[in-house]
Amino acid sequence: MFKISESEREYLVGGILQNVRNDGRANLDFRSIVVKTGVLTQTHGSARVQLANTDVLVGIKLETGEPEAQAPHHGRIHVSVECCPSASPEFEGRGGESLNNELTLVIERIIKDTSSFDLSKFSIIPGKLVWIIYIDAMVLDSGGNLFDAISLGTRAALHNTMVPHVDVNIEAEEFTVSDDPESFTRIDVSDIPISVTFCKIGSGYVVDASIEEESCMSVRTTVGVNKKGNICTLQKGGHGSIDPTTMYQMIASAKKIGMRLIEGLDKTLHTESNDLQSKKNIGFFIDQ
Amino acid sequence: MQNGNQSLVCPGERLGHTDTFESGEGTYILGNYVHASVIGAREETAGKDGGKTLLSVKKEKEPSIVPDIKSIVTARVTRVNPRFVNVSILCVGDRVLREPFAGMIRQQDVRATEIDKVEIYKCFRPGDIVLAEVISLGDSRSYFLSTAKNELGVIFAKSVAGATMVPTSWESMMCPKTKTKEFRKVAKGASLSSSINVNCTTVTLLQTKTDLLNTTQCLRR
Amino acid sequence: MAARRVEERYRSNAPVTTVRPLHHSFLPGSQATNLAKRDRKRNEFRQFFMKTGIIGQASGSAYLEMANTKIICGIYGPRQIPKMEFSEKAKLQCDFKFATFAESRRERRKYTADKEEKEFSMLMVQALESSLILEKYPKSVIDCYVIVLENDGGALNGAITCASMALANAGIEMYDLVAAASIGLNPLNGEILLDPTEAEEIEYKKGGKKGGGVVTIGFMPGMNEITQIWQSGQIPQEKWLL
Amino acid sequence: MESFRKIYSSEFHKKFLAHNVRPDGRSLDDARNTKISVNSFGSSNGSAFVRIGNTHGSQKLGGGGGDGTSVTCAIVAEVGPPTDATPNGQIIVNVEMTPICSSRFRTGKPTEEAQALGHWLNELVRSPHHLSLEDMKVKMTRHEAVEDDEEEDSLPGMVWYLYADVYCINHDGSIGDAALIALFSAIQNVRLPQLVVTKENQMIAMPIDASSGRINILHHLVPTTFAIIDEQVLVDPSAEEEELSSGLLTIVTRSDGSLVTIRKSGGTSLDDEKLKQCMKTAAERCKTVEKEIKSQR
Repeated sequence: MFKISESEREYLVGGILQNVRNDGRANLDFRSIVVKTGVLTQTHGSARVQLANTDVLVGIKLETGEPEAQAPHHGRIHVSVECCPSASPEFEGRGGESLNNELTLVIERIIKDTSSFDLSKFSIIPGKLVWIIYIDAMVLDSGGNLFDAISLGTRAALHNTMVPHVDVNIEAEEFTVSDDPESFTRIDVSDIPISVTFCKIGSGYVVDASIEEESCMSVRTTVGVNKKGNICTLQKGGHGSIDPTTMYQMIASAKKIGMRLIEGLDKTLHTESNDLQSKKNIGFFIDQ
Repeated sequence: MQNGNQSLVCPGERLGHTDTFESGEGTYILGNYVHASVIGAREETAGKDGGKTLLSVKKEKEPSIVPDIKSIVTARVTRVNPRFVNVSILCVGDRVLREPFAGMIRQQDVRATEIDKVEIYKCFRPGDIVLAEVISLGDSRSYFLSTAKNELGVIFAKSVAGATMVPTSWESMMCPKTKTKEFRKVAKGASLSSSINVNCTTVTLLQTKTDLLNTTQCLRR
Repeated sequence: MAARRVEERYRSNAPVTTVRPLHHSFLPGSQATNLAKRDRKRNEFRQFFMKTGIIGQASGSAYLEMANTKIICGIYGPRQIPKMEFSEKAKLQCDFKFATFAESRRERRKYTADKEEKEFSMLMVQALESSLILEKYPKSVIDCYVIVLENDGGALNGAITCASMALANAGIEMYDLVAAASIGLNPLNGEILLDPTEAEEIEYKKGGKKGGGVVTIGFMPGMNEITQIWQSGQIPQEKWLL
Repeated sequence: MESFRKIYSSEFHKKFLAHNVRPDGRSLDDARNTKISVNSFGSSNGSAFVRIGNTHGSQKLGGGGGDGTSVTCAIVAEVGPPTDATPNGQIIVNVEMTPICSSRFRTGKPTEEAQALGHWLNELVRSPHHLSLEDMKVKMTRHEAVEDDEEEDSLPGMVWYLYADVYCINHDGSIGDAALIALFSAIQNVRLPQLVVTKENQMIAMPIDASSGRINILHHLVPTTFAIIDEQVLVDPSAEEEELSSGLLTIVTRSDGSLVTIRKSGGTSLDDEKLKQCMKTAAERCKTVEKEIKSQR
């Protein structure tokens, strides 16, 4: 568990009241975000997000399989988030397990919402065969605010995903997945939300908390926001409580910040995918 | 309930201003008000020398309790070794714990005098029932207990022959069957209190029994 | 996979793989009728029934029934922390479990906790912890066990309310009771409805043009503080400014 | 008083037993009341809730422990192909003694007690002498009747597998009695729906109506548990009494008065006279409980 001293804590809390944080940011400022797509060659889509020390890698893998009985016309999604035990001692053992579980379910809830992600487009033979989308996120290093980093990474990786073309012979119920790298379709990610996480520290709250700030927060609120500014998921963490007025304020600021983030992300992704067309290989370890 | 609905309060309920009231058992202070922290009947006790009135909430049923420093506990000895005995705490004061807590009486806490000459085997045996005081919350495993007072120590023990022993001095007990003496750190007045306890209980039991038989008969009719 | 194997090893199993037939609301064409059948006003709770002290073996217990949702909760403790470091205050542990037969619209739940149940356990700890005066019980743990015997919507909020009642019934000192409720946003007409049923929850979470989703809020009425908030599905921000 | 009960529990009980009375006011051959309510859970195909003891404000001394045993059993029907061993399907019983019912249990794998009880129930329920599963064929039809007549035959012959899960809510002794009563009450109320198969091969259960199938119970089984404490035999023991006892004896009798099985644990012996007495008590209890079960149809 990351721990800071009492005086450091007072310094942080005092600063937040004055709207100045220890790294010079205002309470509602994000750290600079580095997003790279197409970093893993063996996946159908991938992205790496860096938020100061936080480093998250998201890979998307596609497989064909049977649909769920309850939804025969829809593709399936599997989300799994794993925090590298080497990144932080708190990721080890049972503590890590519950954090992984929490992160997984937040991302799953964001993605599985039908209005953000249309799974009916992932049906190959209705009732028989669909795409199964595996979203695997790996936290390589933790510098606070994992939720937002992973949600940004997921959106970027899905944007980067290339769904191979499938030839179907309905009569014979046979199909072939095309192995031509040029024959693929992209996934529409415009409605996929991202999350904005607030931490209540003392009586104020901040966005994109660093690991020092997270260690003295009482409540963490993760708010999912989509392009239209709709609130797509809400999750409280931490062991404190929060008064309703602050809650509403958080939701209102989440909408503003989230929409700005999505705009920025989309712009970056757009230029990245244009770049991708020209230079094909971007190695994993090349340049920061 | 018997005090009527008027005085029944729920946790979080605001009971009075701190200017006029003081917080007692089952209450806490938040801001300038005394609030209830348990379900129960509101009780006011007039303060001494015209001080603030003490507000407390009397719980409806046996409250949950954990051993605290200075509380007198009843415990059963589970394991004995030369440096300490392990016990499991069964009661705190006169309240029964639903599940036992682990406690430990160390060699230096057995009696008040000649601490370094204490021989644990001459003080406790597994199975003994001990009256002890909590001296600290102890380590991660057990509470630290002490029997270094006259009225603390073994209150109930069975001899090798299996009979309940009677105290003969503060450091020995005798088996009524075989008349052999065994060493124990005996609590003063143990004989008295436990026999009275048993006698009282028997009387109550017999009374309740007749009551019960009457009721059952009534029910059958 | 490991969980699956444990399930099989310690329990009796059928000799073949079996399937549970789907609920009749999955019959093509019957989906739309799911939502229409609401027989109460939109700000009206279902009839509920509460009772405390039903489990004699536990220190505290409560039973909550909201129409067809039936939840039972037992509190054990404060009891000794098994093999753990010294702590100045009590630790609250919650264990949320659906009975295998609790839901009619999905396959049977497993005997061991799945991801969702683990998450609900964690959400319950977060919702209840700030309401308890944990400093009063050093070195101990308070165990809170919840079984949802039947889920017809509102399992999480019911579990939180039920557990808070059971904690009060156990005589554990607390700052305030926690009451939890859920609301749903109807994707078809954008209406906000109180206390949705399971069928409504499923439909709302599917969403539509006007959003759609379910929000659960845990609240301490005396302190005016939110202890838990949890949303699934999409809700426009304007709807939040009630 | 309560501390006395806790610390010297065997002495405490002996003082009562010497007068042929138990701490809760019952005499030695007095069983607690059994109350059954059925079909409480609409999400299952059949269910029952059984409470032994404390069905009316019973007299309690000292307040410690006992409050009556409660158990719930619900059955979910699933469909699968028949096998040689199970041509008519099967009932699969599992007993869940979760930590909610007693401080003795912790989360994790089921205790041996739960597994043993589950095994015992499975044996009883699968015996062909008590239940008949022969009418339990799955009735299936096609949704939106397909024109092709050959399609009609492609519906495979399936049988029902009934998962009966017994959840122990409060463990206050004689849990086996409560579990078996709950299991039979639940089986008695199982309704098996008609199935419809859609174009995508989804199997859909239709709402329950008059044509829904039932399970044919040939004989109701009623168990009675006895605890042996020293020389005395106590019928329907509470959890506290079970803990003090040197052995437990469960007698299962059938509605026609015949003996089904006897299960005895613990090393102490029991003489003929006492065993006969127990069997008589069990037969008497069988009649009252069976009436209660049948009234819940």
